[in-house]
Amino acid sequence: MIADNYLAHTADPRVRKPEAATGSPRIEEEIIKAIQDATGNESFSLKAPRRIEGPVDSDRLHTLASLIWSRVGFQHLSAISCVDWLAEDEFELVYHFWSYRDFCLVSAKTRIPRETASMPTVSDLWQPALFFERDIHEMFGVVFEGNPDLEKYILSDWDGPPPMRKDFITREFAHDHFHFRDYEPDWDELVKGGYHSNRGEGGTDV
Amino acid sequence: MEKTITQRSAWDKVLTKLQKRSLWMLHYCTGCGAVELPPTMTARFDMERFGIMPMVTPRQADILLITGYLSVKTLKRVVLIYEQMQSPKYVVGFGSCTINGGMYWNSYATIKSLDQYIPVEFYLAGCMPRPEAIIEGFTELIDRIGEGKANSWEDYYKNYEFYRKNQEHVFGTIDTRTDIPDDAKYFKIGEVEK
Amino acid sequence: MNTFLLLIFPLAGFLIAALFSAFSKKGLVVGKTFAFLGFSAIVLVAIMAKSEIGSIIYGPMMFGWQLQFGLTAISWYFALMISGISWLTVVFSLGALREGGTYPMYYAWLFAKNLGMLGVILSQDILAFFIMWEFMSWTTYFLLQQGTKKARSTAMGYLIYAIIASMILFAGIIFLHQASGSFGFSEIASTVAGFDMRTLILAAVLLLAPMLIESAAYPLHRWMAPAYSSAETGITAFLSAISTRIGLYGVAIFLFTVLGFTAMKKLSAGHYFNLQVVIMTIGAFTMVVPTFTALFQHDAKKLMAWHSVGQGGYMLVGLATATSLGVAGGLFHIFTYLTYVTLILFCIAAVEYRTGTTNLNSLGGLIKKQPIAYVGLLFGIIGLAGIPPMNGFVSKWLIYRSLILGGHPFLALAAFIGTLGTILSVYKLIHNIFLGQLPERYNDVKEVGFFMQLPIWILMLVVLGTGVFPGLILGWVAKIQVSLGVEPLAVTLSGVQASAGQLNMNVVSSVFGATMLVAFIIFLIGGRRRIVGQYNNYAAGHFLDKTVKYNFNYNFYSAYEHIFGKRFLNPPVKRGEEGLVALVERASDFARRIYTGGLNTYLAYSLGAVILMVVILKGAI
Amino acid sequence: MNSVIGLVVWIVFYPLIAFTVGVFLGGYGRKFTARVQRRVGPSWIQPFFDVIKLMRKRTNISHGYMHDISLMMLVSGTMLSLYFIPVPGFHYFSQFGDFVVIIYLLLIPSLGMALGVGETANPNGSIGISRALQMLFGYEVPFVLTFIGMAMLNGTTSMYELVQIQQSGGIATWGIVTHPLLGIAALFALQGMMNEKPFEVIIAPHEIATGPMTEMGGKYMGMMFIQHLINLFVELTIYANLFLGGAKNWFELLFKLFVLFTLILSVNSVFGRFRTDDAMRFMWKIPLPLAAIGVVGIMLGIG
Amino acid sequence: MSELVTANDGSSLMPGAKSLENREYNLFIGPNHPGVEGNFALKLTLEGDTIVKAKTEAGFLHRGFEKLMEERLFIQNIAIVCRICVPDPDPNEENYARAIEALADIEVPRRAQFIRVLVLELSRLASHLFTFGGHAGTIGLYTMPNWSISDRDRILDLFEELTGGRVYHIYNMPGGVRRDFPAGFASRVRDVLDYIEGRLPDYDNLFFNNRILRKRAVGIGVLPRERAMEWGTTGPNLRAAGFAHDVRKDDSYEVYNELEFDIPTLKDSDAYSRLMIRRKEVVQTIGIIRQVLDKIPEGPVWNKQPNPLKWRVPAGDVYVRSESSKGEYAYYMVSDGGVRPYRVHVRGASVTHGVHILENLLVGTRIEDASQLMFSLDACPPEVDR
Repeated sequence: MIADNYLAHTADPRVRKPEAATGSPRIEEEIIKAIQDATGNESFSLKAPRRIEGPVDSDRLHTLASLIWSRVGFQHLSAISCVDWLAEDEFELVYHFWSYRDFCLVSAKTRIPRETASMPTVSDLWQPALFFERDIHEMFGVVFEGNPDLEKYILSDWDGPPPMRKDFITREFAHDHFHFRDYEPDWDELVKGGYHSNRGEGGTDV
Repeated sequence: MEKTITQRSAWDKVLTKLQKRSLWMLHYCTGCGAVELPPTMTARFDMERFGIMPMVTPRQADILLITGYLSVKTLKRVVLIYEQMQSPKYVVGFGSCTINGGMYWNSYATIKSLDQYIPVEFYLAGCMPRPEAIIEGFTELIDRIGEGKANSWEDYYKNYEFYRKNQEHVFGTIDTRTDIPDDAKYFKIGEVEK
Repeated sequence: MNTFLLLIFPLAGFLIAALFSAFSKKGLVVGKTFAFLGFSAIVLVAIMAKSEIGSIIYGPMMFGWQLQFGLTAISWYFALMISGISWLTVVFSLGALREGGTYPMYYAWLFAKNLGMLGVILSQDILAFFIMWEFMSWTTYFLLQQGTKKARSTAMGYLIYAIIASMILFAGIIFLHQASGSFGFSEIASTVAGFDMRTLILAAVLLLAPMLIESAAYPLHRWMAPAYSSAETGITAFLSAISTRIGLYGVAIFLFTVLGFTAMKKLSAGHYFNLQVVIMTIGAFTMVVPTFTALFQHDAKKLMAWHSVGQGGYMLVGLATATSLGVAGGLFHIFTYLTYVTLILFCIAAVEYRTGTTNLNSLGGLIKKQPIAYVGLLFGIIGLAGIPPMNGFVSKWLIYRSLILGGHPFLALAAFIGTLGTILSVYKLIHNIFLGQLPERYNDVKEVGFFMQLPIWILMLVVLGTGVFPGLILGWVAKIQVSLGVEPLAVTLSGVQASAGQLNMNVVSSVFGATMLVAFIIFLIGGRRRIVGQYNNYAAGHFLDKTVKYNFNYNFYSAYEHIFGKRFLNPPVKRGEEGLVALVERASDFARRIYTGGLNTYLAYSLGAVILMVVILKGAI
Repeated sequence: MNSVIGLVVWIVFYPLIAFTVGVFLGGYGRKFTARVQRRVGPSWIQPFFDVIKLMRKRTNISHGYMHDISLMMLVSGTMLSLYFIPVPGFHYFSQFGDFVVIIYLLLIPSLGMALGVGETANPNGSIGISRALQMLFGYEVPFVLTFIGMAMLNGTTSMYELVQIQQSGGIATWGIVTHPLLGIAALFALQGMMNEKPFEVIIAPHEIATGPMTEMGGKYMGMMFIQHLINLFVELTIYANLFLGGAKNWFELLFKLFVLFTLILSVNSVFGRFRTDDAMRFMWKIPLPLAAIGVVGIMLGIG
Repeated sequence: MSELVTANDGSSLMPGAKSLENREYNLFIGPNHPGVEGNFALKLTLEGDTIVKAKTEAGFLHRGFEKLMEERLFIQNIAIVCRICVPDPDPNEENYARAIEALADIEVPRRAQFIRVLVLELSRLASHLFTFGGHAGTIGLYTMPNWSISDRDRILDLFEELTGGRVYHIYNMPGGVRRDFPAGFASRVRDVLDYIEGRLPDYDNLFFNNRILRKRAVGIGVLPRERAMEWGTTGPNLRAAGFAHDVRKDDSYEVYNELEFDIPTLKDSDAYSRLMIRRKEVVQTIGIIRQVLDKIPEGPVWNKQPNPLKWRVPAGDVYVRSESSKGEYAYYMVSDGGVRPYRVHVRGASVTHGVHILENLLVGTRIEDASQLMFSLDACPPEVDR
């Protein structure tokens, strides 16, 4: 099913549309209209050349995304970004979709509460979402329902809080956990006897 | 009982002179400094002139080059691999990040001072050190080995408790399957400090 | 007298043991003791019988012919091997057979099998040969059944071949009797000398084909590995070591005594095509094909069973060269093979005794738990691969030399390919059982007891001893050559003195020892070493523990699979044969329903049918 | 060999000579490859420094007694085959064992290595051994066939006699001249035997982390180095004796060895490695038919 | 042990011995292994020599760049973003600078744009030469790395002359580039380009047309076009699958739309075509650099910005993309109007190639080809880890 859709949308690679590559506003307006037709969402707007963005409700995102994917042809999920708006107590998830056909990027933004951060996955539509969602899960603690693999990956040896949250202060953590160099070494000793370890209190060099 | 530098026999000196001409470096790209190693190895700078070759497994390697920052996750592996290496072994800290954390001084993921966790023979400063600096460092190491001064590896056996404590502070207990204090007794390397 | 006892002792042993097993419910200890004493007696008798070489004992009259038994040089050689290996098997069984096992007639059939084999090699006429041959085949069948349930069906596979072989041999005997009017070897030989080409081909086929089937020569070799490997391991050792080699005894006797060189010379069409070359080619295929089948086995016993097929090829080729070097090689190879294959299978049995499996994919790392079995297996595989200083090397060297200098380069190449295949598969054997990672479940495995170790030690000694001093055995082989009418080999205690280059195993071994010493000194010069645990290992920076299976053993030689594809491992012949066995089984199933007896009952009927056939055919004689 | 003392001196010093030649060959190899790669390369006796370094390691780990013994088997097997190879001035042992013996003695190091590596319980090592043993089929089969051809032709399996026959007739009787097919086939096989690219599937650092050497460190690696260096001499000398007419004196021998080694190194330095099965396919497609044709030719010549 | 032994009935296998038969075993490639690019791990499950399951493990190079950037001034971050991708650092700097420029609406002088393109393309060239060496190394052809990496050093020398740094350049600033060409730089760039172009036939003879390379790389890790797009493949890997997508053309930035270059595509999408597409791109890149040198206008290279230490970037968010040597690179930057970026998300090119695509392609291939496959995808672990 997925493959069929891709085939339908995959233009012949050798037939390029030069006018599209230059990004004429006409195409972008068409896309906004197409999104509107397909999803009924009227909030998408042109932000910059080839950049369309708009807010989506978190519970409607998956529906919208699948409509965008299947009707308008945004086959490439460029990235999913997450922003921690601590003051508003919300996470903002930004889905960046790229259309190989229309050479245009759609950013769909959605907000979810920080405490019960949970989103349906889009990995059933875009396979790359597997990585992005796992990454956001690790770094922010957002749970993506339906993602088959949310195991720790990059931070597999980390047992602290999700580090990308704004309330995690990396500077304090580093000061608490790591030994910082004492900046008064005995340079004469170092030059003479070869550098061993600067062992702080009590340690003597060999 | 251990022979100090001055007590070395003439035979020992001769062999050390030969031995220092062969140094094998562990092929482990721990950090971004590793990108300067291929130029050092290959035609332009040609590390093999000094008998330095990259080696795959820790069993064969003499030099453990920590090429830049070490995340805690890598540090675990580095400790494992360091313990798997056969003494004498030399750790060379490469780049500012190994000395004081460099530009990652406030990162939650990287350690700030390599010599707290494994004994370091010397550091190469810079971000990142140029191939010339690496070669300079290696020739320095060769000289030190020839003079019998490059003995930092013994420090790990002698002060294992210290290193172990620091390691455990960062990542908890790991089982590297190498019993360092017992090895020190078995191979008669120094005295283990209580 | 001793020759006579050689037949009487096993017979008596068979009867007593059979009675015993019929009446005693819990008699394994008694049975073991009796078997040990009995086989010790047979060995003693066999050794003492040396002085009686050349004597003839007359047996009962049959079909108007008095059966003759007697010792010749070659039959004494075989008698010694048979009795020796039986004794070792029994000693091994003292430890290996467990109380409460289901071996109703284990020792009885072992005695019977001995009787059959000794009878074959002692028989001095073709009728006695046939009768004892039949007896041997049936006892083999019953012995094979002393294993798993699977053994019953595979034993049936053997039986099909055995019956075919018997039928052909029987036809051959009738044919030769018709032609010469006698059953004696010498009378037949003189008649054969006068045969024309076509008759000679018929005689050769009728006599040699059954022998080749029994010795599992290509392409009639497929029965052997499944049958032997499903038997109890001690029996596998015993059977693969000696039972099949009786076929080679037959080849030797018929080739040299009955058919003679004249036949070989006559049966030729050009320099590169004659009977000799045909047999040698069969031998070459037997060397190569089963060896490669062995390479892909996942069961240690099956792997060794395929090797016992493959090694037969060397003996066959050696015998068929009919040169001084080749025949000596073939005959010596029978002995060397017997020693190391028994050794290997005993070691496998020792592992099986403790771990309960011979599956190569589930074992591993047992060297730390069963070092003696490991060393035994090591000696065995070095012998099997034919690497100095073990005895296997000497026999293979003789065969190579004869092939190269006899102008058979491609046969020599085949022999070498067979050797390479052997090295590969035995390495897989030792690697998958003893080396690599030790699975956690085998942490409590211990070395086996004294009675199982004793044969391993003895055989290790023999394998090394006859390797360093091959003259011990080659001396007798040279005598056999004289009796067979082949120019004897110039043998010294330390090896072979031949015209174009000599072999001195004493020199090879002592230089090996010296260089080993040098290597040891180099080893000592280096720094101190420490033995570490198996998880202190390079894993590219990962931490190993018991949850990680870090051991490569399945599909060890996968490149061949990439080259030849999987069909290579499952050729159509095998499938056809499986079909045949299934058919016979179904038939026997049907028969069983009719006669309502067990399988043995059915067999008794078929035995009766064979006897009936003999009686009918008697009229023809 | 008219004096016992001379014999003893040879027996003692022959391995040392072979080792020294091996050191220079090894150093030359590294230097040559470096020059192809536009580098300066290490010292000429770099392998010697490596051996000294490895033997002087303070801590060595072993995985068990077989691991230790395997290294001894490795060194001793190579030294053993060395003794049976005739060189100018020394052919005492070659009368006690012919080429078949040498071929088999050359298997001792392989087997020893295989057993030791097996005990290290490292899959990289086991895969390496599996490849090494499979590769035996690749190169040993054509190599043995070429030898069988030479032996049949000259009616002897003794390497010393082969050398004598070729020496007596000058260049015209050299194996490579009289039977170029066999010589070329054996050259291919030699490339595989010496484990040089494109047949270097056993070490393959990027695939299996140097395979059999994975768990070898310190003196274990040192002994492997010693064996490797002696082996360079052994394998090149075997080829020189079989096809290049042996040598009258050591200068000639060394000249032949270095020329032969250069040939092998130049192929080595411009090719990657085959996969195991491709390497075997290549061996069966090119050298084996060449050798077979050569042998058939010899057979027809006789018959 | 006794419970395991059921050999009493003569059965050679214990009950359930089949289940004990474990055909699979684990093999680790990396992090300490030459067969991986950088500090990365492949955890393979093999059956014989065939991979039946592959897992990657990253994070060994994790430094928390995105977190660090939130703690630093906009200007400070320029020094660390280049560290995200080690062999090809410049797209990071350029993307970061461009994101700020988009947020703060800064005009970049045309000369600076041309210089940026020059730097980006030189970096791409260097990265490709590096990859050729790496790929050749995986099949054991060590002459190639010796040649190509030492040739790459000539480009690094150019960088050093232009920017002061061999590897990390810290050269792109918001508003332009840090400094103009030194005297005679353009001709030296041309010399290096001529040299590298002259070396390409040598590379072809040694490496690209090497029969052993073909034997080994053709048909390895085939990623059909549909599947490649499904998995989010980008950059050269996607073009090797026959789909002509290039951010430089499709979502053009800087002055790429003023330069003429082709997007080479290949059809087979195996390791060999992924290698060859980079070989073709080297030619294109050399052409682009020549055009830059021809067309570069005179003028300033940097629009002066206010005091960087107190510099506040207007609130807003922006998503900038570029084409690095590995594929699509993107920065999502959010500013809350403060002196530090509120959030920067880096989408490295290798996050798709190095993780799920690699894991999927590895299944069914053989251990011999694992590292070659990784190098052919040119997955760069630091991009994954950040």
